[in-house]
Amino acid sequence: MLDSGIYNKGEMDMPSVDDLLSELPKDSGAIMTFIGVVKEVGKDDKKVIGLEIESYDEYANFTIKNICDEIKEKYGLSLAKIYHFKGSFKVGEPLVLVIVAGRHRKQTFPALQEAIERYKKELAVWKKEFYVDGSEEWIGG
Amino acid sequence: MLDSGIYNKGEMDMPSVDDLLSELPKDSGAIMTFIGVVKEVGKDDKKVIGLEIESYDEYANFTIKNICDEIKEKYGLSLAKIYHFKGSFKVGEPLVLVIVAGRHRKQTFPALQEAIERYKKELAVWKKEFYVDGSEEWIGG
Amino acid sequence: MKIKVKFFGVFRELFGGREREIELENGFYVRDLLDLLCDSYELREKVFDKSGRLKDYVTILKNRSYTQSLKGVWTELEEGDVVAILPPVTGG
Amino acid sequence: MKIKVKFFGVFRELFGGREREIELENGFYVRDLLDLLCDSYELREKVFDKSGRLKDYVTILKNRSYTQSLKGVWTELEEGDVVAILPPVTGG
Repeated sequence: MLDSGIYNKGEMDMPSVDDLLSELPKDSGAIMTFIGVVKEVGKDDKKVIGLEIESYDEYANFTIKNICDEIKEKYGLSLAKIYHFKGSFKVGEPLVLVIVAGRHRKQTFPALQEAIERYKKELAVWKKEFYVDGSEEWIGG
Repeated sequence: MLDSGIYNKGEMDMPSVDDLLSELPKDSGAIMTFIGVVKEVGKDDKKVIGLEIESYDEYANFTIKNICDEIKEKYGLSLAKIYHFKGSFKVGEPLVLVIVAGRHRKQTFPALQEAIERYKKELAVWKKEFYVDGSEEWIGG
Repeated sequence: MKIKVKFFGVFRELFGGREREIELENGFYVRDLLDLLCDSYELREKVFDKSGRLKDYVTILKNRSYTQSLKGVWTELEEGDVVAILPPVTGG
Repeated sequence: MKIKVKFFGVFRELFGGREREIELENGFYVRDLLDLLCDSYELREKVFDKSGRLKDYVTILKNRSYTQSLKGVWTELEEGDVVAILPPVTGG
Protein backbone atom coordinates (compact mmCIF):
# COMPACT_ATOMS: atom_id res chain seq x y z
CA MET A 1 0.00 0.00 0.00
CA LEU A 2 1.17 3.55 -0.68
CA ASP A 3 2.70 5.71 2.06
CA SER A 4 0.39 7.95 4.03
CA GLY A 5 0.28 11.50 2.72
CA ILE A 6 -1.33 14.13 0.53
CA TYR A 7 -2.32 12.92 -2.93
CA ASN A 8 -3.89 14.61 -5.91
CA LYS A 9 -7.46 13.51 -6.48
CA GLY A 10 -7.39 10.36 -8.62
CA GLU A 11 -3.65 9.92 -8.26
CA MET A 12 -4.05 6.94 -5.99
CA ASP A 13 -6.20 3.83 -6.43
CA MET A 14 -8.38 3.23 -3.40
CA PRO A 15 -7.21 0.02 -1.71
CA SER A 16 -9.58 -2.96 -1.83
CA VAL A 17 -10.32 -5.23 1.12
CA ASP A 18 -7.94 -7.78 -0.43
CA ASP A 19 -5.16 -5.18 -0.68
CA LEU A 20 -5.63 -4.45 2.99
CA LEU A 21 -5.71 -8.06 4.09
CA SER A 22 -2.63 -8.99 2.08
CA GLU A 23 -0.55 -6.38 3.91
CA LEU A 24 -1.60 -7.16 7.46
CA PRO A 25 0.62 -8.84 10.02
CA LYS A 26 -0.94 -12.07 11.35
CA ASP A 27 -1.83 -10.70 14.75
CA SER A 28 -4.43 -8.30 13.30
CA GLY A 29 -8.00 -9.11 14.25
CA ALA A 30 -9.66 -5.78 13.50
CA ILE A 31 -9.44 -3.34 10.62
CA MET A 32 -11.29 -0.05 10.72
CA THR A 33 -11.57 2.60 8.06
CA PHE A 34 -12.99 6.07 7.78
CA ILE A 35 -13.81 7.73 4.48
CA GLY A 36 -14.58 11.44 4.53
CA VAL A 37 -16.87 12.40 1.65
CA VAL A 38 -17.97 15.78 0.24
CA LYS A 39 -21.40 16.52 1.74
CA GLU A 40 -24.20 18.30 -0.04
CA VAL A 41 -24.71 20.63 2.91
CA GLY A 42 -21.96 23.11 3.75
CA LYS A 43 -21.36 26.04 6.06
CA ASP A 44 -24.56 27.72 7.35
CA ASP A 45 -26.50 24.85 5.72
CA LYS A 46 -25.81 26.24 2.25
CA LYS A 47 -26.17 23.76 -0.60
CA VAL A 48 -22.75 22.77 -1.95
CA ILE A 49 -21.89 21.80 -5.51
CA GLY A 50 -18.21 21.17 -4.90
CA LEU A 51 -15.04 21.81 -2.95
CA GLU A 52 -11.48 22.80 -3.50
CA ILE A 53 -8.87 21.34 -1.19
CA GLU A 54 -5.49 23.03 -0.98
CA SER A 55 -2.53 21.76 1.01
CA TYR A 56 0.89 22.84 2.20
CA ASP A 57 2.20 19.52 0.95
CA GLU A 58 5.62 19.26 2.56
CA TYR A 59 4.28 20.33 5.91
CA ALA A 60 1.10 18.25 5.78
CA ASN A 61 3.01 15.13 4.73
CA PHE A 62 5.31 15.59 7.67
CA THR A 63 2.33 15.95 10.04
CA ILE A 64 0.53 12.93 8.59
CA LYS A 65 3.59 10.75 9.08
CA ASN A 66 3.85 11.95 12.69
CA ILE A 67 0.20 11.26 13.46
CA CYS A 68 0.40 7.74 11.98
CA ASP A 69 3.64 6.89 13.79
CA GLU A 70 2.39 8.19 17.13
CA ILE A 71 -0.98 6.45 16.91
CA LYS A 72 0.60 3.18 15.84
CA GLU A 73 2.91 3.30 18.83
CA LYS A 74 0.29 4.49 21.32
CA TYR A 75 -2.28 1.80 20.49
CA GLY A 76 0.10 -0.98 19.43
CA LEU A 77 -1.41 -1.08 15.94
CA SER A 78 -0.15 -3.22 13.10
CA LEU A 79 -1.08 -0.55 10.54
CA ALA A 80 -2.08 3.14 10.48
CA LYS A 81 -2.55 5.07 7.25
CA ILE A 82 -3.98 8.47 6.39
CA TYR A 83 -4.52 9.55 2.80
CA HIS A 84 -5.77 13.10 2.25
CA PHE A 85 -6.68 14.14 -1.26
CA LYS A 86 -6.46 17.61 -2.81
CA GLY A 87 -7.86 19.30 -5.88
CA SER A 88 -11.44 19.90 -7.00
CA PHE A 89 -14.19 17.63 -5.73
CA LYS A 90 -17.87 17.13 -6.41
CA VAL A 91 -20.48 16.16 -3.83
CA GLY A 92 -20.10 12.46 -3.02
CA GLU A 93 -16.41 12.23 -3.82
CA PRO A 94 -13.93 11.00 -1.18
CA LEU A 95 -11.59 13.50 0.49
CA VAL A 96 -9.84 11.41 3.11
CA LEU A 97 -9.18 7.77 3.84
CA VAL A 98 -8.00 6.60 7.26
CA ILE A 99 -7.13 2.95 7.92
CA VAL A 100 -6.11 1.39 11.22
CA ALA A 101 -5.57 -2.27 12.07
CA GLY A 102 -4.67 -4.04 15.26
CA ARG A 103 -5.19 -7.09 17.36
CA HIS A 104 -8.56 -6.08 18.76
CA ARG A 105 -11.25 -3.46 18.22
CA LYS A 106 -10.39 -2.10 21.68
CA GLN A 107 -7.23 -0.73 20.08
CA THR A 108 -8.58 0.24 16.66
CA PHE A 109 -11.59 2.17 17.94
CA PRO A 110 -9.81 4.89 19.91
CA ALA A 111 -6.99 4.86 17.35
CA LEU A 112 -9.39 5.64 14.51
CA GLN A 113 -11.06 8.36 16.53
CA GLU A 114 -7.76 9.97 17.47
CA ALA A 115 -6.43 9.76 13.90
CA ILE A 116 -9.51 11.60 12.61
CA GLU A 117 -9.52 14.29 15.31
CA ARG A 118 -5.81 14.89 14.83
CA TYR A 119 -5.79 15.17 11.03
CA LYS A 120 -8.76 17.57 11.22
CA LYS A 121 -6.93 19.76 13.72
CA GLU A 122 -3.32 19.50 12.62
CA LEU A 123 -3.05 19.02 8.87
CA ALA A 124 -2.08 22.08 6.82
CA VAL A 125 -5.04 21.62 4.49
CA TRP A 126 -7.73 24.13 3.53
CA LYS A 127 -11.19 23.76 2.13
CA LYS A 128 -13.12 26.14 -0.09
CA GLU A 129 -16.79 25.49 -0.62
CA PHE A 130 -18.62 26.33 -3.86
CA TYR A 131 -22.35 26.82 -3.49
CA VAL A 132 -25.31 26.21 -5.75
CA ASP A 133 -26.11 29.95 -5.63
CA GLY A 134 -22.75 30.74 -7.31
CA SER A 135 -20.98 32.00 -4.19
CA GLU A 136 -17.84 30.48 -2.67
CA GLU A 137 -16.09 30.62 0.68
CA TRP A 138 -12.86 29.50 2.33
CA ILE A 139 -13.92 27.59 5.45
CA GLY A 140 -12.27 28.75 8.66
CA GLY A 141 -10.65 31.70 6.89
CA MET B 1 -24.78 -3.65 -2.59
CA LEU B 2 -26.06 -6.96 -1.29
CA ASP B 3 -28.47 -7.19 1.63
CA SER B 4 -27.01 -7.59 5.09
CA GLY B 5 -26.87 -11.19 6.25
CA ILE B 6 -25.01 -14.46 6.63
CA TYR B 7 -23.00 -15.48 3.55
CA ASN B 8 -20.86 -18.47 2.74
CA LYS B 9 -17.18 -17.62 2.63
CA GLY B 10 -16.35 -16.40 -0.87
CA GLU B 11 -20.01 -16.18 -1.88
CA MET B 12 -19.95 -12.39 -1.86
CA ASP B 13 -17.48 -9.99 -3.46
CA MET B 14 -16.16 -7.50 -0.94
CA PRO B 15 -17.45 -4.04 -1.90
CA SER B 16 -14.87 -1.53 -3.13
CA VAL B 17 -14.75 2.11 -2.07
CA ASP B 18 -16.36 2.99 -5.41
CA ASP B 19 -19.20 0.52 -4.79
CA LEU B 20 -19.81 2.18 -1.45
CA LEU B 21 -19.71 5.72 -2.77
CA SER B 22 -22.02 4.97 -5.67
CA GLU B 23 -24.76 3.80 -3.28
CA LEU B 24 -24.65 6.64 -0.80
CA PRO B 25 -27.32 9.31 -0.47
CA LYS B 26 -25.87 12.79 -0.99
CA ASP B 27 -26.07 13.83 2.65
CA SER B 28 -23.41 11.29 3.67
CA GLY B 29 -20.16 12.84 4.86
CA ALA B 30 -18.68 9.90 6.76
CA ILE B 31 -18.34 6.21 5.99
CA MET B 32 -16.89 3.82 8.54
CA THR B 33 -16.15 0.15 8.18
CA PHE B 34 -15.04 -2.65 10.44
CA ILE B 35 -13.51 -5.87 9.16
CA GLY B 36 -13.12 -8.71 11.64
CA VAL B 37 -10.26 -10.99 10.67
CA VAL B 38 -9.14 -14.43 11.92
CA LYS B 39 -6.34 -13.81 14.42
CA GLU B 40 -3.34 -16.06 14.92
CA VAL B 41 -3.86 -16.09 18.66
CA GLY B 42 -6.97 -17.81 20.03
CA LYS B 43 -8.47 -18.81 23.35
CA ASP B 44 -5.93 -19.09 26.20
CA ASP B 45 -3.35 -17.61 23.79
CA LYS B 46 -3.19 -20.86 21.83
CA LYS B 47 -1.85 -20.56 18.29
CA VAL B 48 -4.65 -20.87 15.76
CA ILE B 49 -4.41 -22.33 12.27
CA GLY B 50 -8.03 -21.77 11.35
CA LEU B 51 -11.66 -21.41 12.33
CA GLU B 52 -15.03 -22.87 11.52
CA ILE B 53 -18.01 -20.54 11.67
CA GLU B 54 -21.47 -22.06 11.92
CA SER B 55 -24.72 -20.13 11.84
CA TYR B 56 -28.44 -20.59 12.45
CA ASP B 57 -29.02 -18.81 9.16
CA GLU B 58 -32.72 -17.93 9.27
CA TYR B 59 -32.46 -16.67 12.81
CA ALA B 60 -29.16 -14.80 12.35
CA ASN B 61 -30.40 -13.11 9.17
CA PHE B 62 -33.46 -11.93 11.05
CA THR B 63 -31.28 -10.53 13.88
CA ILE B 64 -28.87 -8.83 11.46
CA LYS B 65 -31.73 -7.09 9.71
CA ASN B 66 -33.06 -5.91 13.08
CA ILE B 67 -29.71 -4.56 14.24
CA CYS B 68 -29.16 -2.67 10.98
CA ASP B 69 -32.68 -1.19 10.95
CA GLU B 70 -32.49 -0.13 14.59
CA ILE B 71 -29.05 1.43 14.32
CA LYS B 72 -29.96 3.25 11.12
CA GLU B 73 -33.00 4.73 12.82
CA LYS B 74 -31.27 5.52 16.12
CA TYR B 75 -28.34 7.39 14.57
CA GLY B 76 -30.06 8.74 11.47
CA LEU B 77 -27.68 6.86 9.18
CA SER B 78 -27.90 6.75 5.40
CA LEU B 79 -26.57 3.18 5.33
CA ALA B 80 -25.95 0.31 7.76
CA LYS B 81 -24.80 -3.12 6.62
CA ILE B 82 -23.52 -6.21 8.39
CA TYR B 83 -22.13 -9.17 6.45
CA HIS B 84 -21.12 -12.20 8.51
CA PHE B 85 -19.40 -15.04 6.74
CA LYS B 86 -19.52 -18.75 7.58
CA GLY B 87 -17.50 -21.80 6.65
CA SER B 88 -13.82 -22.64 7.13
CA PHE B 89 -11.32 -19.81 7.51
CA LYS B 90 -7.57 -19.50 7.71
CA VAL B 91 -5.68 -16.94 9.77
CA GLY B 92 -5.88 -13.55 8.06
CA GLU B 93 -9.20 -14.18 6.32
CA PRO B 94 -12.17 -11.85 6.91
CA LEU B 95 -15.11 -13.06 9.02
CA VAL B 96 -17.29 -9.98 9.26
CA LEU B 97 -17.77 -6.70 7.46
CA VAL B 98 -19.73 -3.83 9.03
CA ILE B 99 -20.40 -0.62 7.10
CA VAL B 100 -22.12 2.52 8.38
CA ALA B 101 -22.53 5.88 6.68
CA GLY B 102 -24.09 9.12 7.79
CA ARG B 103 -23.87 12.85 7.66
CA HIS B 104 -21.13 13.18 10.24
CA ARG B 105 -18.66 11.02 12.13
CA LYS B 106 -20.52 11.92 15.34
CA GLN B 107 -23.24 9.59 14.08
CA THR B 108 -21.12 6.89 12.46
CA PHE B 109 -18.75 6.42 15.39
CA PRO B 110 -21.25 5.27 18.03
CA ALA B 111 -23.24 3.49 15.32
CA LEU B 112 -20.26 1.38 14.28
CA GLN B 113 -19.47 0.58 17.89
CA GLU B 114 -23.03 -0.44 18.66
CA ALA B 115 -23.32 -2.51 15.48
CA ILE B 116 -20.20 -4.47 16.45
CA GLU B 117 -21.17 -5.00 20.09
CA ARG B 118 -24.64 -6.12 19.08
CA TYR B 119 -23.67 -8.59 16.38
CA LYS B 120 -21.10 -10.12 18.76
CA LYS B 121 -23.74 -10.56 21.47
CA GLU B 122 -26.88 -11.31 19.48
CA LEU B 123 -26.09 -13.19 16.29
CA ALA B 124 -26.76 -16.93 16.28
CA VAL B 125 -23.25 -17.69 15.07
CA TRP B 126 -20.65 -20.02 16.58
CA LYS B 127 -16.93 -20.28 16.26
CA LYS B 128 -14.70 -23.33 16.54
CA GLU B 129 -10.96 -22.79 16.75
CA PHE B 130 -8.43 -25.23 15.31
CA TYR B 131 -5.01 -25.05 16.90
CA VAL B 132 -1.49 -25.66 15.64
CA ASP B 133 -1.13 -28.49 18.18
CA GLY B 134 -3.95 -30.43 16.48
CA SER B 135 -6.62 -29.71 19.09
CA GLU B 136 -9.89 -27.89 18.47
CA GLU B 137 -12.51 -26.17 20.60
CA TRP B 138 -15.94 -24.56 20.30
CA ILE B 139 -15.59 -21.10 21.80
CA GLY B 140 -18.14 -20.26 24.45
CA GLY B 141 -19.50 -23.83 24.39
CA MET C 1 -46.97 -35.02 16.67
CA LYS C 2 -43.79 -34.40 14.75
CA ILE C 3 -41.26 -31.73 15.68
CA LYS C 4 -37.82 -30.80 14.40
CA VAL C 5 -34.82 -30.18 16.67
CA LYS C 6 -31.75 -28.23 15.54
CA PHE C 7 -28.36 -28.37 17.28
CA PHE C 8 -25.64 -25.74 16.93
CA GLY C 9 -22.00 -25.30 17.87
CA VAL C 10 -20.78 -27.70 20.49
CA PHE C 11 -24.29 -29.21 20.78
CA ARG C 12 -24.12 -30.31 17.16
CA GLU C 13 -21.25 -32.57 18.14
CA LEU C 14 -22.57 -33.63 21.54
CA PHE C 15 -25.97 -34.62 20.15
CA GLY C 16 -24.41 -36.14 17.05
CA GLY C 17 -25.99 -34.10 14.26
CA ARG C 18 -27.34 -30.79 13.01
CA GLU C 19 -30.99 -31.73 13.00
CA ARG C 20 -33.32 -34.47 14.15
CA GLU C 21 -37.01 -35.16 13.49
CA ILE C 22 -38.81 -36.53 16.52
CA GLU C 23 -42.22 -38.09 16.94
CA LEU C 24 -43.72 -37.08 20.29
CA GLU C 25 -46.98 -37.64 22.13
CA ASN C 26 -49.20 -34.59 22.36
CA GLY C 27 -48.81 -32.46 25.49
CA PHE C 28 -45.00 -32.59 25.58
CA TYR C 29 -43.18 -29.63 27.10
CA VAL C 30 -39.70 -28.38 26.17
CA ARG C 31 -38.57 -29.94 29.44
CA ASP C 32 -39.79 -33.38 28.34
CA LEU C 33 -38.07 -33.03 25.00
CA LEU C 34 -34.75 -32.17 26.69
CA ASP C 35 -35.11 -35.13 29.04
CA LEU C 36 -35.64 -37.36 26.05
CA LEU C 37 -32.66 -35.94 24.14
CA CYS C 38 -30.20 -35.96 27.06
CA ASP C 39 -29.87 -39.72 27.19
CA SER C 40 -26.37 -39.87 28.65
CA TYR C 41 -24.68 -38.59 31.81
CA GLU C 42 -22.42 -36.33 29.69
CA LEU C 43 -25.35 -34.71 27.91
CA ARG C 44 -27.37 -34.19 31.10
CA GLU C 45 -24.34 -32.57 32.71
CA LYS C 46 -23.90 -30.17 29.77
CA VAL C 47 -27.54 -29.08 29.70
CA PHE C 48 -28.77 -29.26 33.32
CA ASP C 49 -27.23 -28.18 36.61
CA LYS C 50 -27.09 -30.46 39.68
CA SER C 51 -30.57 -29.54 40.83
CA GLY C 52 -31.94 -30.42 37.39
CA ARG C 53 -32.44 -26.86 36.12
CA LEU C 54 -31.55 -25.77 32.60
CA LYS C 55 -28.07 -24.22 32.64
CA ASP C 56 -27.97 -20.47 32.13
CA TYR C 57 -25.74 -20.60 29.08
CA VAL C 58 -28.11 -22.88 27.13
CA THR C 59 -30.68 -21.10 24.98
CA ILE C 60 -33.75 -22.90 23.66
CA LEU C 61 -35.68 -21.37 20.78
CA LYS C 62 -39.12 -22.48 19.70
CA ASN C 63 -39.84 -21.29 16.16
CA ARG C 64 -37.18 -18.58 16.57
CA SER C 65 -38.67 -17.26 19.83
CA TYR C 66 -36.73 -17.47 23.07
CA THR C 67 -38.52 -19.95 25.30
CA GLN C 68 -37.10 -17.86 28.18
CA SER C 69 -39.56 -15.16 27.16
CA LEU C 70 -42.35 -17.72 26.71
CA LYS C 71 -42.85 -20.20 29.55
CA GLY C 72 -39.27 -21.44 29.80
CA VAL C 73 -38.92 -25.22 29.89
CA TRP C 74 -42.67 -25.39 30.50
CA THR C 75 -43.38 -24.07 27.04
CA GLU C 76 -45.71 -26.56 25.36
CA LEU C 77 -44.75 -28.12 22.05
CA GLU C 78 -47.03 -28.35 19.05
CA GLU C 79 -47.10 -30.23 15.76
CA GLY C 80 -44.53 -28.80 13.35
CA ASP C 81 -42.51 -26.85 15.92
CA VAL C 82 -38.82 -26.22 15.28
CA VAL C 83 -36.83 -26.28 18.49
CA ALA C 84 -33.22 -25.05 18.45
CA ILE C 85 -30.68 -25.78 21.18
CA LEU C 86 -27.99 -23.09 21.26
CA PRO C 87 -24.75 -22.67 23.18
CA PRO C 88 -23.58 -19.06 23.83
CA VAL C 89 -23.08 -17.20 20.57
CA THR C 90 -19.54 -16.24 19.53
CA GLY C 91 -19.64 -14.07 16.41
CA GLY C 92 -16.49 -13.51 14.37
CA MET D 1 18.69 38.76 1.82
CA LYS D 2 16.12 36.78 -0.14
CA ILE D 3 13.23 34.97 1.48
CA LYS D 4 10.23 33.11 0.13
CA VAL D 5 6.67 33.67 1.39
CA LYS D 6 3.87 31.13 0.87
CA PHE D 7 0.16 31.93 1.18
CA PHE D 8 -2.56 29.36 1.75
CA GLY D 9 -6.33 29.20 1.74
CA VAL D 10 -8.02 32.57 1.95
CA PHE D 11 -4.61 34.31 2.23
CA ARG D 12 -3.67 33.01 -1.21
CA GLU D 13 -6.49 35.11 -2.62
CA LEU D 14 -6.10 38.09 -0.30
CA PHE D 15 -2.39 38.40 -1.02
CA GLY D 16 -2.89 37.59 -4.70
CA GLY D 17 -0.79 34.48 -5.17
CA ARG D 18 0.57 31.24 -3.76
CA GLU D 19 4.14 32.32 -3.35
CA ARG D 20 6.31 35.44 -3.48
CA GLU D 21 10.06 35.96 -3.39
CA ILE D 22 11.05 39.04 -1.43
CA GLU D 23 14.33 40.86 -1.11
CA LEU D 24 14.75 42.20 2.44
CA GLU D 25 17.40 44.08 4.35
CA ASN D 26 19.19 41.99 6.97
CA GLY D 27 17.79 42.12 10.49
CA PHE D 28 14.14 41.91 9.44
CA TYR D 29 11.71 40.28 11.86
CA VAL D 30 8.54 38.36 10.96
CA ARG D 31 6.67 41.45 12.19
CA ASP D 32 8.45 43.66 9.66
CA LEU D 33 7.69 41.22 6.87
CA LEU D 34 3.98 41.21 7.77
CA ASP D 35 3.92 45.01 7.86
CA LEU D 36 5.46 45.07 4.41
CA LEU D 37 3.01 42.49 3.02
CA CYS D 38 -0.15 44.00 4.54
CA ASP D 39 -0.18 47.03 2.31
CA SER D 40 -3.92 47.68 2.37
CA TYR D 41 -6.50 48.35 5.05
CA GLU D 42 -8.28 45.10 4.19
CA LEU D 43 -5.13 43.01 4.61
CA ARG D 44 -4.13 44.71 7.87
CA GLU D 45 -7.58 44.07 9.23
CA LYS D 46 -7.42 40.37 8.31
CA VAL D 47 -4.02 39.80 9.93
CA PHE D 48 -3.81 42.22 12.89
CA ASP D 49 -6.29 43.16 15.59
CA LYS D 50 -7.09 46.79 16.50
CA SER D 51 -4.16 47.09 18.86
CA GLY D 52 -1.83 45.90 16.13
CA ARG D 53 -1.29 42.35 17.42
CA LEU D 54 -1.25 39.32 15.18
CA LYS D 55 -4.72 37.75 15.19
CA ASP D 56 -4.98 34.43 17.00
CA TYR D 57 -6.25 32.52 14.03
CA VAL D 58 -3.27 33.42 11.83
CA THR D 59 -0.37 30.96 11.97
CA ILE D 60 3.08 31.90 10.74
CA LEU D 61 5.58 29.15 10.00
CA LYS D 62 9.26 29.76 9.43
CA ASN D 63 10.83 26.79 7.66
CA ARG D 64 7.95 24.62 8.87
CA SER D 65 8.35 25.65 12.55
CA TYR D 66 5.62 27.55 14.34
CA THR D 67 6.93 31.03 15.03
CA GLN D 68 4.61 30.93 18.06
CA SER D 69 7.00 28.40 19.57
CA LEU D 70 10.03 30.46 18.45
CA LYS D 71 9.92 34.17 19.26
CA GLY D 72 6.53 34.95 17.75
CA VAL D 73 6.49 37.97 15.44
CA TRP D 74 9.93 38.86 16.84
CA THR D 75 11.45 35.82 15.18
CA GLU D 76 14.36 37.04 13.07
CA LEU D 77 14.47 36.21 9.38
CA GLU D 78 17.51 34.84 7.60
CA GLU D 79 18.64 34.41 4.02
CA GLY D 80 16.75 31.57 2.32
CA ASP D 81 13.95 31.35 4.89
CA VAL D 82 10.56 30.08 3.78
CA VAL D 83 7.75 31.84 5.64
CA ALA D 84 4.21 30.48 5.37
CA ILE D 85 1.07 32.43 6.29
CA LEU D 86 -1.73 30.06 7.25
CA PRO D 87 -5.40 30.54 8.05
CA PRO D 88 -7.03 27.96 10.38
CA VAL D 89 -6.76 24.47 8.90
CA THR D 90 -9.94 22.75 7.73
CA GLY D 91 -9.14 19.17 6.71
CA GLY D 92 -11.64 17.19 4.64
